[in-house]
Amino acid sequence: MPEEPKRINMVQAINLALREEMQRDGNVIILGEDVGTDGGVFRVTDGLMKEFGPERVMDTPLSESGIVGTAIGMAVYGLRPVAEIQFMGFIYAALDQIYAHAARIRSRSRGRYSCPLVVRTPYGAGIKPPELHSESAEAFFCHMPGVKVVVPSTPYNAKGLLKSSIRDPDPVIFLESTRLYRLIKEEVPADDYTVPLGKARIVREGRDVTVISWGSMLHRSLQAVEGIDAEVLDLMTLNPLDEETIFKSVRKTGRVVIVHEAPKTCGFGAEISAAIAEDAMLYLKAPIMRVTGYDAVIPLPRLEDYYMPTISRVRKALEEVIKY
Amino acid sequence: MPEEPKRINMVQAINLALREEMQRDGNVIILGEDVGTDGGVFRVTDGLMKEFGPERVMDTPLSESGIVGTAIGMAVYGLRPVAEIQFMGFIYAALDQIYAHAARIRSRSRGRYSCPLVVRTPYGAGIKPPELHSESAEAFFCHMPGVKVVVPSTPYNAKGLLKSSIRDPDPVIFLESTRLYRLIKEEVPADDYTVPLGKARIVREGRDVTVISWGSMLHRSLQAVEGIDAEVLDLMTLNPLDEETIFKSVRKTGRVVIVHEAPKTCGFGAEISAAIAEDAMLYLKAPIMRVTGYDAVIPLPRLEDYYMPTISRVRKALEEVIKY
Amino acid sequence: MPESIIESINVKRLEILDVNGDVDSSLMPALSDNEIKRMYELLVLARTFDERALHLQREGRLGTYAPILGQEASQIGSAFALEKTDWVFPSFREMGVYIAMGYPIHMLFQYWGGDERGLITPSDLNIFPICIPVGTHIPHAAGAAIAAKHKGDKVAAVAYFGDGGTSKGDFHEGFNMAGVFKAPAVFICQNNQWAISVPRQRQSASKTLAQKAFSYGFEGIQVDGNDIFAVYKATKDALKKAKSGNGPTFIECFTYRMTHHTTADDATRYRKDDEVASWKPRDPVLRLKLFMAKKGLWTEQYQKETEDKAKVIIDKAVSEEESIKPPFPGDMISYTYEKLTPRQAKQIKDF
Amino acid sequence: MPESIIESINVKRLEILDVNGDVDSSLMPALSDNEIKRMYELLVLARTFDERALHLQREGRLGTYAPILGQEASQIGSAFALEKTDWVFPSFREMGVYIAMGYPIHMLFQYWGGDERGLITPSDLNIFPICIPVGTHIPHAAGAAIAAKHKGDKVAAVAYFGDGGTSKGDFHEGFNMAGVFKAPAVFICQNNQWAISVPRQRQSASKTLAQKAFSYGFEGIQVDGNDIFAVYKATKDALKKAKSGNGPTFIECFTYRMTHHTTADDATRYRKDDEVASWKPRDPVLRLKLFMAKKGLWTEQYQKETEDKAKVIIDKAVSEEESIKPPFPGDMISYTYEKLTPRQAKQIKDF
Ligand SMILES: Cc1ncc(C[n+]2csc(CCOP(=O)(O)OP(=O)(O)O)c2C)c(N)n1
Ligand SMILES: Cc1ncc(C[n+]2csc(CCOP(=O)(O)OP(=O)(O)O)c2C)c(N)n1
Ligand SMILES: [Mg+2]
Ligand SMILES: [Mg+2]
Repeated sequence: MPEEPKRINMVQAINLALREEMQRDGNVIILGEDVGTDGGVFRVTDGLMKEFGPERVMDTPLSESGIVGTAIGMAVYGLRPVAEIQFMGFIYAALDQIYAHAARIRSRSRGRYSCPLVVRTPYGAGIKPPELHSESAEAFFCHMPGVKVVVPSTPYNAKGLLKSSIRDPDPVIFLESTRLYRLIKEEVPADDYTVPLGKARIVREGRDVTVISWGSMLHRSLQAVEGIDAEVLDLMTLNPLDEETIFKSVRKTGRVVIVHEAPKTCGFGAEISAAIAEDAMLYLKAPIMRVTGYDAVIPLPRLEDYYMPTISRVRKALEEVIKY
Repeated sequence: MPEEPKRINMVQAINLALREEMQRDGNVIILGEDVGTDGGVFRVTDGLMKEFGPERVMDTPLSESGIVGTAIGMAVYGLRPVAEIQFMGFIYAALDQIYAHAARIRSRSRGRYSCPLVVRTPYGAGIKPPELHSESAEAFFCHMPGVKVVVPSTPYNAKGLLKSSIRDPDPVIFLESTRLYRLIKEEVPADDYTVPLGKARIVREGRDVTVISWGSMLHRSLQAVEGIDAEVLDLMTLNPLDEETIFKSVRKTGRVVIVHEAPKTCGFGAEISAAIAEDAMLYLKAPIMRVTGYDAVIPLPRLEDYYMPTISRVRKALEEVIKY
Repeated sequence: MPESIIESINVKRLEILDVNGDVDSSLMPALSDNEIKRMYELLVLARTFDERALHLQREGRLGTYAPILGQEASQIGSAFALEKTDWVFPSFREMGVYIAMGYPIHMLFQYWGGDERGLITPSDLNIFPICIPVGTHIPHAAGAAIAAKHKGDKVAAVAYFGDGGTSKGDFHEGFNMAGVFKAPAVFICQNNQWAISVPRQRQSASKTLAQKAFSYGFEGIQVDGNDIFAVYKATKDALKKAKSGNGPTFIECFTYRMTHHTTADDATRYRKDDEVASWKPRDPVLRLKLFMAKKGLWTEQYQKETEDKAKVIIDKAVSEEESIKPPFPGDMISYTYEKLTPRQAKQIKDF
Repeated sequence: MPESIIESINVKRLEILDVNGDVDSSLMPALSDNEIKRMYELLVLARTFDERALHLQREGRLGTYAPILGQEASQIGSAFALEKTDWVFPSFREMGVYIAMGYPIHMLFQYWGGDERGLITPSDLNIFPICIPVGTHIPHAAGAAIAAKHKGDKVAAVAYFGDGGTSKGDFHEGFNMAGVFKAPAVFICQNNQWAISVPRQRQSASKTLAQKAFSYGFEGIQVDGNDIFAVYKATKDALKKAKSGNGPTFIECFTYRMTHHTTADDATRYRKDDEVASWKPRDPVLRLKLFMAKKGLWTEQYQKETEDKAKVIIDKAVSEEESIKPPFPGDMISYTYEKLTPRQAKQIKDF
């Protein structure tokens, strides 16, 4: 008999997904800085060391490349490691391991080996932390063939997507918005459901414009579309991209606004726009607008709010494409 | 009296630029693996250690992150380091230093410090080397505010752009196509000219379609447009992007094909396409097509030729947009 | 000799001032009474700053803050040995170093208040902007040191980092560069026994951190990090060695982080009160006070004056910081490159 | 004790078989005559492979190739101590290891001919695909070793790399992980004195490479890398230690790269013939031959048979390789993920 769903936040939902997967499969192990005794700096892994012991929840040295590199060895050997990078700003040191190795082991060995590895990391702005604690670098990973990129925007989906990521046979970068960690509570079933990778979701149907977003910016987009007949998509998986759902919506609305918090130039918004400009151009009634972070490093707390797309910037873009 | 221009290849042109800049400015120094006694694995730095001594042409340990990190310290201190990463596939280990530091020192210190650093690295396919010796990862750097990205396609421009890069007050990633190193010879003046960063060049004027490319793929594009009234742009600097020249051409032709060898998804072609779809949409008469590497890791030599955009793939795209 | 010893390494530890305030006079560095008083006043000032920063953070006037409680001797002792012309590469927990170098204190509050302008190092100092990613500034120090050598400047580059920092690849690559190029660099690790919740012995299986230097062909030494004279002496010697062309030195200051990792952390989740309590008697300020009292340099009156002076300085810095106009939002864009890119020029119009 | 020694480290070097073919019998590992002959035959086979590969490269039938000449004892000696179930993490210069492990030789030609299918390790072996970026596979070995421990498998993970590899951050981070988690790992460095044009002493200022292990709390040892018995013994001991739960070991095989870095390199640009010549008498194959001759295990006849056998094996491998159908171009796409992405499904239609 499944337990009653509880209203929980994203931290709790991710914790639940980890716990359930660790119960289900003895090969699932967690490693990272402060994930054990401390339960993670955001408490995402709280209680797991107690339940599963230090061999399955491993506090590592301060060593991002080493964490991912070690996890690669574990994954290829036959475990299902879930590595945590404490903040996305520190994942850059592990890009070499991710792109030169995790992404390529299957292809390098023509399928003889695979690398079922999940790298979880908190991303994005909104909690006024120190420098390099607010990065939104998803586009790098989307340009790495061999890597999947997942960004949940709600507790329910966070749980289901993380379970799918852990079971996926290939490396997955799993991005958790620090702003959303405790912002939203919703009912999350305590049973074993998954949310498939590679599928976007239509959060709100509409006819006049398609708004495409993910993670933390999804909620800002939803606020911005109030009073507008907008269709809002939550991509959830950025790579592989669910072009089908996007194109279907574009065929309906003919207008597109993409919202993300990463810098504009070469952000993932560019790929979405280019995909539409290439394969769904015929249906467009207006330019494809991107509302994004500026082409600048995200500033310290005093200016943080100016950096992220604001509701008014999103609305301005919506109005512009609609009146076009 | 300026010397007679000589017909030289890109390796020689880059060597000349380095030599001239080192003669001009005692702060210019070179560091990297095998750049000294050996003169670089492609001989780009040949003879420089002999001329300038081991204090200005430094053979370093095998240490990409260390090379860039050390160069950052030198640059901020007041030197003008030109760091070589032996192949672009090994630059991933230095991305953290490039993005978390080189790119941010000016902004982090609100202009108190700057980081005039050039990172040169051979990129791209075409010489049938071992794995990870054919990467084309320019898009990563274009998504790093604070970094400039330069890709020459001819000896003349290589010399002029490298000189501008060395004199630039900000970090520049300078990509040298291995395929082009010895492919083309042209007259390169032995005097002190520069080619400005941030400006694209129109290699061939035309009315029916705009072909946008850079580095090695420019030459393939030029072969593919034979018999077509195509305008061909060589971006030369990817970031900052010369949108003005692009939009002007698009306004004229209304059709765009972008050619690059990096994987398609989130490649730099996406940004160009998105920029046009946002700001020059009105003038488009056809979808914006991208002819690129596949969404896969570039294979070993046996399949290399299948990976890169072929002339026939470019032609197919040209025909498609023209007949549209 | 088929099985032979081809290299022997001895790792030293230096202590001068003990918990009772007595010194080993054979090792005691030459310091005038005034210098010793200056050291003490800096310790008190740094501690006063630290307390105020925690206070302001609780009031929501600063962001996350990383306190230095317990580590003051490691910071003041080493910085006291530096010249203003030396290049300093701090991590985020070096407020004592900043204060000892004479950095404007209101700018430290400004930085922790979330304003980059707090990092505009005054032109008479060479302090690199604070490095948030652990350990990654070590190669910068190596590079600056090589550059200084190249230019013939008689300065050293000094990097500060924690025990956690020794695990990063950049520690390795930076140390190796410094060793190979005999750079005039001094690497100072404040081994405060913890990297957030990870204890020193799980950070590395090596017996000491100091010994890691020998892997790069230069010397590492452990000092009692709560002993300001030992830290001062080790740093002074290392700087002299660096500036006379004899290459880098690694100094492990064996100390303790007496409170939470930062204001966002709860240390009771992962470490025992006992352990913290056991370090209390080793307090670096107390120890210098005992020494000074025995020498007749310390009185209750002096203590009060010193504290009052510190309070005045900190009060003034706080109000100075409060009077600064908020930053212009466009600044986040304008300092990306020397000049705005065409795109940025459009973007900045939002403000 | 204000200045005290808190750690002492002694770095050992092991030699068993000298240049004259004489052994130190107190250290000589237990090896039957047949095993010794097998070692010799593997040395000859590896050298024959190497020569053929260079030949095929010159003919344009292989791509860039990294020869092993001079390093055969380091490779065969260590691999001879491994079990098939052990996990091996090679760099690009480990053809001797592959051959000693019984890897299908035609697949080695296939790989160097530019075909990924050469890296489909047979299911009875656990050899990771060749790692081209220097040193970055060291954490993989640490991870596999931790996983083996986790699963209770009695296997070790063994990583091979060069002297240049010791400079990479991943060497440091991988060693540190292995040390902290007491992983059943063996790290084998073939210090062949050169990393392309960079000599060993400019790669690191440390006296030995072996000593670097002590920074991570485990033992490092240098062995004469041209002495197959010393390499074998050190590896055997390290494997035993690993599998009995006593953690990792680092073995520096002190050897020499007798020829160019790869077929794309010209070593005469950066090193003296004298130096190369001085290593000639230390040839690892010659040395074993002298030993065997003294023991009556080697005759001219045996040499000829061994060479002929090797030639037959290599000939067969070459023709086997030549008969393989060219790869399907779409393969470069299909092995990116377990399943094609929607985009890839469109892209693969080009073939
Ligand atoms: C590269 C990197 N990884 C993770 C973090 C998050 N983090 C901040 S401080 C810290 C621990 C640092 O420990 P240590 O180096 O001992 O310095 P301490 O905080 O004790 O002064 C961690 C993990 C970071 N800032 N940088
Ligand atoms: C990370 C990385 N940087 C640079 C290279 C280019 N490169 C290939 S081999 C080599 C030298 C390697 O030296 P060493 O580790 O001593 O191994 P050896 O070649 O002597 O076997 C270099 C610089 C590389 N493959 N990987
Ligand atoms: Mg610490
Ligand atoms: Mg070598």
